[in-house]
Order: sequence, then C-alpha cells, then structure tokens
Amino acid sequence: MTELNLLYTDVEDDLRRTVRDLLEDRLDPSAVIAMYDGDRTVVDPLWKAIAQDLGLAGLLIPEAEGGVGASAREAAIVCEELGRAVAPVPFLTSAVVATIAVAGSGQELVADLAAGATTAALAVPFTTAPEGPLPALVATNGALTGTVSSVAGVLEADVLLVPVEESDGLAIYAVPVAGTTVQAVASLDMSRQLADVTLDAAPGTRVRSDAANSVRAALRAGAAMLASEQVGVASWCLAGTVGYLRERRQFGRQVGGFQALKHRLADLYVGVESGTAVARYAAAALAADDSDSQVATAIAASYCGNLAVTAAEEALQLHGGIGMTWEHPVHLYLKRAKTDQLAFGHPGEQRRRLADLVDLPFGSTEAGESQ
Amino acid sequence: MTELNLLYTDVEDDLRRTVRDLLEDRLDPSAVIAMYDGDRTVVDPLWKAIAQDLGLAGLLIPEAEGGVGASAREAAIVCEELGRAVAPVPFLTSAVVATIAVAGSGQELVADLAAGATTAALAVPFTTAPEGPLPALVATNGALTGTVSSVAGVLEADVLLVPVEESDGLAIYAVPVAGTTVQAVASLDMSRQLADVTLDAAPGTRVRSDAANSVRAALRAGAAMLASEQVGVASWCLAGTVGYLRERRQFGRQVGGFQALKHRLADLYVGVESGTAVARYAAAALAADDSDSQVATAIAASYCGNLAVTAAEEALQLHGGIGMTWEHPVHLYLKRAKTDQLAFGHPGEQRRRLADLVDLPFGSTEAGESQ
Amino acid sequence: MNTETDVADKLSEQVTTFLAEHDPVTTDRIEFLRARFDAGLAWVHFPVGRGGLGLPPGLQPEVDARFAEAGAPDNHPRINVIGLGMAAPTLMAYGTEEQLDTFLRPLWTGEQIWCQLFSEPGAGSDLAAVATRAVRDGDHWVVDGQKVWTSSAQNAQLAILLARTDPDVPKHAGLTYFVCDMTDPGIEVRPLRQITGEAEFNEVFLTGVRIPDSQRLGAVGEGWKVANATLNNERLAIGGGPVPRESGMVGVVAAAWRANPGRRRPDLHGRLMELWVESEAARLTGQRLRQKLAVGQPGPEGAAMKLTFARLAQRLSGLELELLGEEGLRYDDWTLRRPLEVDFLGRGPGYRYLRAKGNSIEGGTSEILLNIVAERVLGLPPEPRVDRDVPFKELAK
Amino acid sequence: MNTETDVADKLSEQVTTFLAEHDPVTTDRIEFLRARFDAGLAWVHFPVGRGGLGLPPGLQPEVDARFAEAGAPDNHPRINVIGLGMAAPTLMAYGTEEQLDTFLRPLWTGEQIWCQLFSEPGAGSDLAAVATRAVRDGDHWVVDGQKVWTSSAQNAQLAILLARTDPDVPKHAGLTYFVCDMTDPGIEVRPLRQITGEAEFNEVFLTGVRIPDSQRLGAVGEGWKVANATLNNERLAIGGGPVPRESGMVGVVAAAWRANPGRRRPDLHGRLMELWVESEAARLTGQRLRQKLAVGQPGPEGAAMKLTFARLAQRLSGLELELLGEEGLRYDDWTLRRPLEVDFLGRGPGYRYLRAKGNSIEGGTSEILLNIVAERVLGLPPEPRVDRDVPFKELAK
Repeated sequence: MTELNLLYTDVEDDLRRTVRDLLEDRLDPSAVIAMYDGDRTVVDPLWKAIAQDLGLAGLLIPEAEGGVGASAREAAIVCEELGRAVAPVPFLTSAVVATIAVAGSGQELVADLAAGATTAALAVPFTTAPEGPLPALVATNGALTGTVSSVAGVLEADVLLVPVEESDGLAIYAVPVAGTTVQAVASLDMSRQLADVTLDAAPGTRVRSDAANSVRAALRAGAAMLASEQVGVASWCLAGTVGYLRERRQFGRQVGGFQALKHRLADLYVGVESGTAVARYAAAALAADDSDSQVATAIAASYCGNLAVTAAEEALQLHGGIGMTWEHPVHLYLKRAKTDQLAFGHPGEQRRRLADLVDLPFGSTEAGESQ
Repeated sequence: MTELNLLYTDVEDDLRRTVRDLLEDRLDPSAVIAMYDGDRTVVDPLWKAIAQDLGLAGLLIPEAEGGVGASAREAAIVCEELGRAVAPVPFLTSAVVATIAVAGSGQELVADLAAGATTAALAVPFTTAPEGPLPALVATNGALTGTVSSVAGVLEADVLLVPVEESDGLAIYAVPVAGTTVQAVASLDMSRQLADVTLDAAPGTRVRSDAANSVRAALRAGAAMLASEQVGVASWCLAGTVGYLRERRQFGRQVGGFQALKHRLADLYVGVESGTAVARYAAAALAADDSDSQVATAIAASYCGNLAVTAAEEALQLHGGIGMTWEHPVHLYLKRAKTDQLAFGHPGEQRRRLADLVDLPFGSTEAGESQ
Repeated sequence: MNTETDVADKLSEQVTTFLAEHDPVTTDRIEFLRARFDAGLAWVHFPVGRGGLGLPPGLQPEVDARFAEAGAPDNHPRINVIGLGMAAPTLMAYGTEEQLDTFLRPLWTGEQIWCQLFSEPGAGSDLAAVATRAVRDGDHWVVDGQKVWTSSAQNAQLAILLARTDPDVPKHAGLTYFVCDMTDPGIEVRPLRQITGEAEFNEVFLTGVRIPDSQRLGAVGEGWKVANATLNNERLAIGGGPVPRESGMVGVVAAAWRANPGRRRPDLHGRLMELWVESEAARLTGQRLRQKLAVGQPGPEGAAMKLTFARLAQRLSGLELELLGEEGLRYDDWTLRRPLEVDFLGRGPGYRYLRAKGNSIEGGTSEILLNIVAERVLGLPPEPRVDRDVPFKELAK
Repeated sequence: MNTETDVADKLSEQVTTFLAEHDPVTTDRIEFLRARFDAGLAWVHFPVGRGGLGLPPGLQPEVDARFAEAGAPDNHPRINVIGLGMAAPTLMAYGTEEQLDTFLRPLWTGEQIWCQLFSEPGAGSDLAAVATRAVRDGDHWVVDGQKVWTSSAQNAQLAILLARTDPDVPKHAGLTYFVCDMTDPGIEVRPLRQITGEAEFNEVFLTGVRIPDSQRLGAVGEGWKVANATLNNERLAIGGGPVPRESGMVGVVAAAWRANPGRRRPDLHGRLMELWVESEAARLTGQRLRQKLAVGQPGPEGAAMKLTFARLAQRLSGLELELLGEEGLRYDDWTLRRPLEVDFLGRGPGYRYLRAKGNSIEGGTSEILLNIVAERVLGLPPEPRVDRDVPFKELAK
C-alpha cells in the first residue's frame, strides 16, 4: 500500500511545539498590529530566532549543502504555525520559494540561505501562479534593469532572485537588495508587506541558467506551503471564535450555545478538517515527489485559499463588534487570509489548471475552446 | 415618475383569490401524486374549469379576438397560484407560450384558444431558451416531418404549433396532435409530463410566416411567467415548512423554535420576497412593453429558477423523514422546481444572456472571446 | 385615488409658495431651514407645529426633490443621521410638549447634532443588559458607565441615552431613557479605531454626568420600550427615492470588470453575474418595499433589506479584490482618521472590503435580524430565555 | 512499530493457513463462513471465540482483501448492514454470554438478517421520545406500537428494538432495548414508499408482540444508553479500504461532463470543479480519518464525514441534472419497487437527485450531526432542554 501518510508524525508534532512555543513567547499580536502603523521592529529578531536559532531557514536544504535536509512535510508544519500566529517572518518567501528556486545550484548562496545568514526573495508579484506569466528583466553585462511590482519578502531580504529572459531561456540572477530601489507598498496585509522593486542597471550574478522549471517548482511549492499557512489561519479563527463564544454571554446564555452559531462553527470545523487533509496531502506528495503532486497542490491551493477567507470572515462576524476593533487580533487574520487567497494563483486559477490536469477541460476537444 | 408598480393591485388580488379558491376546491395533492402512477384523470376537468369556466385561457388575447385582454401581470398571478398548487394544467404552455406565438395572426385558432375550446403547445423542447436553437421541421406541401423531444403540454393539447424552416424564414404550422405520434416520457415532474413528438408527413397549416420574433417572444414570455410559477412554488415551500415546524415537536419544543432552522427559514423568506419583486418586475415590464423587458425577464428567470429549487430542497430537508415520503406533497414541489429550473433556459444561460444585455460581457473586446 | 392626488397637489402648491416666499439662494441658510420647519415641510408626516403637516410619509421624497431642484440648502442629513432617523421619531412618540419645543427644530435644522449612547461592551446584541447606572439625585440623575460604538460623539451636542435606574428588577424593567448633554464635563470621548484604520466610532465614558429629570423620555423603568421605538426606526430607514440600477457596490465592481478586460476569468464572471442579479433583486425588493410604505403597508421587512444589503456589500467587495488581483492587495491608507461618514466609493477596494464587514454587525447583527424576521414575520417561536425573570444584579455577566 | 508489523504478519499467516485448510471454491458457502467466524477472521477486533482475535480494527480490511483475492464467498455485507454495523457491536458491548452464543455467528454469516426498530412517527431526531410500549408479563414483554423507516424489515429474522417500559419517569430513563423476533405474528410490515417511487423502507406495526426477557439487551431502563452505543456505531461506519479518486457521485458527474462536450457552459464548469475539489477534500479527509482510526485515534469526526457526504451527493446530483438538460428531465421508472439496497449508480440521474435528499435525513439528520460536532467536538453548550426532568407521559406531544 503506497497511500501517503496524512497524519502528523511525532517528529512533526515536536517541531510544531517548538515553533509554537517560540511564537507564543516572542510574538504578541500587538506587535503585528503595530506594523500597520509602520513599526516593523518585531520582524528582525523574530526571524533571526526562527531562521538561525531554530535553524528553520535551512529546513528544505540537504544536509550536504549545510541545511537540515527535511521535507515539505516539515516546512508545512512551520507554515501552519506561522499562519496560526500571523507571524511577520519571510519563511515562505525565503526558506521555501527562494530556496527552492536555487536549490541544487551549487551556489554559495544556498549555504548562506541554509544558515539563515542570507534572506532572499524571488522577484515576482506575490499573485504569480505557478503556471502564470513571469516578469522577465533584461540583463546587460550582468547589470539588470526593470521593475517588478508587489513582491513579497523583499523588505526582509538581502538578496533578490530575479528571473531574466536570456537567449537560451530563463535565468535567475542574484541581486543584492542594496543595489535596487525598493518602494514599500501600503498593503492589505501589513504582516507580509509587499514592495515594488526597480532595478536600474543593478549589478547581479547569474546563479542558474535554464531556470524555468526551478522557478515553476518554487512557485508550486509556495502554493502548496501557503495552503498549510491558510490551514493555520483557519484553525486559529475557528479555535479563537469557539473560545470567545464560550466566554461571551448575551441574553443570559453563552453565545456559543445559540444553535445557528453552533451550526456555522460546526461547518467551519468540517472545513478546517478537510483543509488539513488536502494541505497534508499536498505536502506529503511534494515530500515524496509523487506523480500526483501537481494535482495535490492545485487541490490544496484551491480549497485552502477559500477556506481561510471563510474562516476569517466567520470569525470576524461571530466576534461581533469587538472583532471590528483595531485592538483585537481577528482583523490580522482577515487581512492575511484575503491576501493569501490571491497569492501564487487565485483558487479560480488553480481550479482551471486542475481541470486540465484531471481531464475535465472546459472546452470541447471537438469544438475547440469556444465559450 | 414612470416606476413600474411591483405591488399586487386589488384586481389582481381578486383574480388570485378566484384561482386559489378553485384549486383548493378541485385539486387535492393526492390527485397529483396519482399522476406519477399514470392516473391523469384530474387534468381535463381541472383545465376545463380554469380555461373555460374561469375564462383564463383567453387572458392574454385581446377582447377583439375573443379574449379577456388582460396582460402579463394577470397571467403571472395565475402562474403563481398554479405553481403554489403544482397544478397539472397547460396554462403556461397553451395560454401563454402557444398563444403568444400566434397572437395577432388573425387565425381562427386564436379565438379557439381564447375560448379554451382548443389547447395548443409550441413544439420545442421544454428546455429551449428564448435565444436558444429551435427545432425546425421540414414541410413539404403542407406535410410536416421530423421529431421534437421533451415537449411540455402536448399530452393536454389538441394542436401543435410547429416551427418550420422555410426559404423565407421561420414559419409556424398548426398540426392536429391526432395526426402525430406522441410518446409520453416518464418525467421527473409528472405534473407537467413531457412527450416526444414524431411527425411523419403530418398534415399542417401555416399559421404564421416570418415567425422567428413571435417564437422568441413566446419563449421569453414563457420564461417570465415561469418565474412567477417558481415564486408560487417557493412560497408554498416556505409557508408549508413554517406551518409544519410550528406544529412539529421534538425535544419538548416546537421544531420551528430551533435557531438554526429559524435562520434558514428567514433566509428563505428573504429569497421569496426578492423573487416576488423580480418576477413582478418581469411581468410588469412585459405588460408595459418596457424597453427593459428582456433584461427584466433574464433577471427573473435567473433568480427564480434557483430560488424555487432552494426552497423545495430546504422544505424537504426541514420536513425531515415525512418529506421523503410519497404521501406528503413536498416532493411534488421539488420535482416541479428542479424541472422548472431547466425550462426556457437554465439560470446559467439566462445570466450569460444578461451579461450581453447589460454590457458585462465575459470576453474582452480587445482580446476577443478567449477563455 | 382622487383624494391622494389632491393631497399631493396641494402639498406641491405649498412648496411652490414657500419657495416663492423664501428665496433659497439669498435667504440665510439656518433661517431658511427654520422657516421650512415652521412651514411643516421638514417631515410632512409629523404633526402641524412639529415640522410637519400630518400627511403620509410617502409624500416626503417629492418635497425633498423639489427643494433640491430649487437649489435650497439642506440640513446635512448625513451628519445628523442619529438625530433625524432615530432621536426625532422617538421624541415625537414619547417626548413631552416642552421637550418637543426644545429639541425638534434645532435637531432638524442641524444646529444640534445628536448621537446615541446605547451599546456597551457587555451589552451588544443583548442591549437590555445595559449596565450604565443612573441614580436619582433630587431633580437630577447622576450617570456613570461606559458606552461604545458611538458615532459622531465628538461632534454631538446631545445624545439619546439608555441607562439602568433599577438593578433590582429583571433587566428589561430597570431601564430608563434620557436625553443627555454631550458637553457635560463628566463626558469623555475616545476614538475607537476600526479594522479599516479609521476611528468612525467612539467610546464614551460617563463619570458623574448630571441630567435633569426634565430630560427623561418616557417613564422611569420604561426605557426598554422607548429604546425599541428608536431601534425600529433605525431598521426601517429605507431611504427616499428610487435607486438606479448599478448603484453602490455592484456598480463599483461592474465598473472594475469593464475596465479590466485582461483580468477576466470565467469563475469571476460567474460570480459577478450572480451578484449582479442579486443586487438587482435587492434593488427591486427595496423598490417594492418603498411602494408598500407609500400606500401604508409597513412591516418588519426592513430587517430583511438590511440583511441583504450587508451580504451583498460583503460578497461584492470581496469579489472586487479578487478581480483586481495585485492591485487588490494594496491599501490606500492606514492612517488613523476620524471621518464623520462612511465613504465606500471614495476610498479604495481594501477599505470597501474591510468596512463592509461592519454592515452585518452595526445597527443589529445579521443574526439578530434573522431572529427578527423568523419571529415577527414568520411567527416562529422565540429563543428560550433564561434571563426574563431574574433581577439584573443576579445575572451572570 | 515492530510489534505492529509482527501482529500483521502473524495474522497474514493465519489467513494463509485458513485458506489452505478451507478451499474457498469447493467448501460449502455457509460452512466456509462459519469456519471463518470460528477462526476469528470475521472481525479481528472482536474477542477470541466471538469471531475475532482481539486485534486492532485497522487490520480487518487487509484480511477482507485477502479473502476477496482468494475468491472466497463473502457474507453479503450490503444486505445485512444493520446486523453487521449496528447490532453486532451493541451485542458485543451489552449482550450476555448466552445472547452472544445465540446471535453472533448467524448474524455474521448472514443466516439471520437484522433490522432496526427505533424511529417512530413522533420520535425522529428526538429518538428518546419513543412511545412504543413494552409491558412486562411474567418472563416476557408484550410490545405494542408503530415503528417507521425500517429497512430490510421484510427480509429480517431479527430486530433491535427500542421500547418504553416506564412512562412515569423522564423520557430518557424509561426505555429498554430488546432483540425482537420479526417472525412473531404480531408484526406487520408495510412498505413505505419514498419520493423516488421505491419503497426502500417499511413501517412496522407491533401488536401484542411477545419477547422473552432473555432477549433484553442491557438493564431495564437502560435502553437509551444501549441505543446510543448502536447509533455511535452507525455514525462511525467509515468503510474499509482506500477510496479511489472520482468514486461515487463525483465520478458520475465527471463522466457526464466528459461525455457531453456540447452541453458545457462556464457556470457548469465552475460548479463542477468546485465540487470536484470538495469531493477530493472529502475523500482525503476520509483517508486521514481511516489512518487515525488505524492507529487508534477514533473520535466523533465520523459525523462530519456523513455531513459532507450528504451535501456533496446532493449538490453533485443536482448539477448532473442541470448538465444533462433535456435528458435530466426524464425519469427512469416510477414503478413501486422494494429494493434491498440503494443503487445510486445503476439508476438514472433523476433517481440519484431524489434519493440523495435522504442522505441528510436518514441515520441522523444533518442538523443533529451539526449539533453533535458543535457539542462533542467543539465543546459548545448543548441546546436548552425543557424535557429532561419531566415524566414522559406529561410531555406535550
């Protein structure tokens, strides 16, 4: 029987505990709220603790290259916990997406990423789907020129990984962020603030040729791991709302005892359980390099993208007025969830891709792709 | 102010009362249930009472041509009440669709229809959308040949109105049903049983040339009046369920007092109110020959088609086990609602048409109709 | 029918006469408004002498339209929503002659802005759980407590206030309704920031606020009944005239669709058309409700309209972000501001998405409105209540 | 891990040995099944001597697969669902040694088919409202009443029966659980026709039915507890092995999509893909639940699976009709039939649509399951109860 294991192993549970303990200890929601007013002081020390002290920056890098040599299963656990805490650290953008983009390239950069000494970001808009169009900048004698908008993880990065269209295909260049112009963007989710990056003959080094597959793989891994982050977001929303409604009393009763709300929370529970299963499946398939991995990722991305939004919207509504306030953390999850829904390919895009993968195309093969 | 009146006028309320009284008096749900086992004895006397005794067959025909000279507003009231009673009479197919197809043609047939002496059916599949493809039979020297499947109202009709493609455009022929082969179809909704009709050199009379617009207008009126029927179906489902849940006790309480069910019924009420407004608007626009009439019909057809299904599905679920039984009438409404949803253009088709009408096309005008 | 037409014609003449006698361009704005009030053209359904003419409310929109056409100044209705929509009808129903003399005219002209001191942190949906205390002191009451979700508190001169005057009786029985002076030194107003970054509302802290007994509305202990009159008016506010197709949120999203051919996808188009149809259904339902009200068939259906409005605003604003993609992830401005009204159309799509979440909470949550529809419209049984007969002070908080 | 593997290996050897000793082709079917029961390979998690080997339930699917591969006869599990899924575990939990000796083996071999006499017209979701009376008469009980929704009643030799033995105590306390002989002359079975036209279920009228006290399961008055053991088993029945992608209803609709290129529309494609994804999510959730059960982490999550299954079956079968259009309006057969099992795949799309409506009602309505998830999984408060302490006979009916 080759069925993939969808449970959390003991080792994975230990990893979860470690990450959760750190976040509970080091990240107060008020620090994330402060980011909306421009105070980003929480980011660097927290990321250092996760990347270097816990050594999670190198999770997906083989031990031979200085990393931990773990798999997407473990990275998914980290993403879940980061989602559960709306943690403002560039794990997904650097330790997953950027790392996979250059993994196995033999570059020194990989060891620096593994050690958490360098943080990188792939220079594509955060909304880029795995099969979507890529920005391709122009390199002239190692000097890159062009603009990429709405990039996630740049504000935390030292190095940009820039897709460049060369005569023999797509290449990736490493460009020090210091040599570029980074314009921070007021973002819906300030806990993962986006930025527009402009390169004006910025000096870069080619770190990979023939890199199209690597970039696509990096974005697919991003989508798969994002699904786990979304499960984390949804889980927090469910647990936080259940907890609040058990406490809150109106009409002399616990609000959580009103049947209409009970049924909605039970529905949400069913969704979170399903989201956990599909996200786990995507991570397990990626870890096992399973032939179903692309399908698994498209399912997870499609399902969890909407799940997290539904969970956050329900959480806000069921918290009532308190959920509309700046001081209560529920809005952080709503903003994260709505932004994540658009990242690495919207659920609608993911389903369109899935339709092709599983032979349920929209267009009639006889009649062509007519509406 | 030229705002259309969306309320029921006193005259309309009187008409409703008359129809409802007749149906309460003459149509027991058990008679409709018996139709599923092939007993159609209820149909003829009931239709005679409605068509001739109440004179409703001629509702849409001008007084000068022997009719009542009323408008789509009144016809909509009749359809609502017929829907509310899942009444198995061919008002929609004969007194609305077939009548409009030949209205103003000056044929004797019109007066016969007005008097309820003749009942007719337009020979198109019940699923035909107003802008959809029409079956076009071949006429050779007044003898028609071809097959039309899934026609509604044939089993009750004396005369078929058959679209025929002629060299100068679409014509309508009147063909006595007796001259055709009618194969009754086991239908999901046996209270409006469909039939396949085969014409093998059947003798017919051309009653209208250049008839494309008439056929389209007939189908559009069918879609608009069907929306009122669907409102009637939905209203019965809501009222019947509210009534049952006020009676039914479980756990020592009226089941209708459980909040989750209350909220679902309140949602359904909101839907029925909205359905009433859009169906009323479609009927009023048709009656006033308003320039917005096609938009109004597409809105009503799209909205009410799904509303009736939702209402019937909720009614069945909220009745619990009793709703699953053959003896309880709720299944009659479910079967009618689901069938109606596919009639005269599915809601998805209606919305596609609407998109063009209100300048929200799917395709980019610059980029062409690509997916 | 003739009588109705006659009344409308006569009213139309009165407007014509008024406008002839008070040049809307040259008359001082406040003087003009006071005169309009005195002429009974403020709210025609109010009694003569109270700003009205005792006519059906359905006639008001036409009067307003006539004044607007003539370029007359209005009373800035959007910055005195509580006063006009809630305080005024409650005063009309429960106010003494003296109170009506004092409050109605400056309320209508906008010389006095009103706010509402009802909700508390522990009394949201369960408004009857209000804990703010009012204790009698001679011919005054002394009020202590905390209110929340008070819009315009920073601008208001007066407030309608619900306070507990007797904690020893069951909670609905121990409340009393007052008109409170917002300039009292015991009032502290703090902005309450929302998820949009704005502080549209306030928290209001009342410490030893003194209210003369003459500003009590209704009897002592009758506050719940009076407050319900206020709330019913809130939920019935359907707005005046016809609403054009594609007004509001659906228009914004339809415009975004038309402007972004490159971002069109079948899933987004499907949702757009569904929501477009539902928006039209809501618009026509509102039109039908207005037609009902105009012929005097009011009912609790206003609750249903509010439900639908909130749901559509939320779903449409969510779709807008998804349709815009990258642009949807940008937010216009997180700076703390204190606006006096909601600006759905002037702000960005992110603001619309976040602000619309409040639509199903403020002024009665959607859950409470569903209860109201189920119980008052459909006649379904009320929720089992455990707090009806228990003295307020003994209830678990 | 080694121990687990060892156990599995040893079990595999036992199957090999059994199959070597009992040729599945030549051995008489019933003899073969009896021998398999006696060898403990019927349900390996049951005790030795009771058809099992005291092993984890997760090992059963592999055993069943081995027997199937070997071409061994099975016990027709689909026509004895109540016996195998509900009666057997309840007997195991509450049966006397004598009852286990009498009932278990013929139950498992299918020599005796069981049905369930629980629901009544007045006791649906509120099963504890059962009114069928059992009155003691020496060492027998005499039973009178009416049951409903009884599948296989026309085929069954035995039934599990819930009856009221004491109407003077609150309703949960006055119930007792019996094994009832369906061949008793006081039993009348009438087919109960459903909206599909079929009569899958029956009404069962009990008139003076005599049941020996030795066929009582659990103590007098303990029937509610025993019945809950039965019902928990019903809801936990998740089925054995892995389920392939596109099994069941989603596969039917996907096939219809592939076969009807001419009927494709964007709105239908959008819904198809949403439901395809949700079906996969449900399938993977079920897989995860099976993996949990295999390592001994059972819980009330089975209720969630049943909810999802019903919702998907209903939405998919509705979509199928819409996708098929004209063909979807035809029904295969309205003739009254009395099938022994549900045939979703063999019948037409109209049947699927109608029959799927029962999925959210039979075996616990979706509303009750949502309550269960909310209360037992999420720990939310139970519904306010007004009938807990009232004697059954005094309750309003």
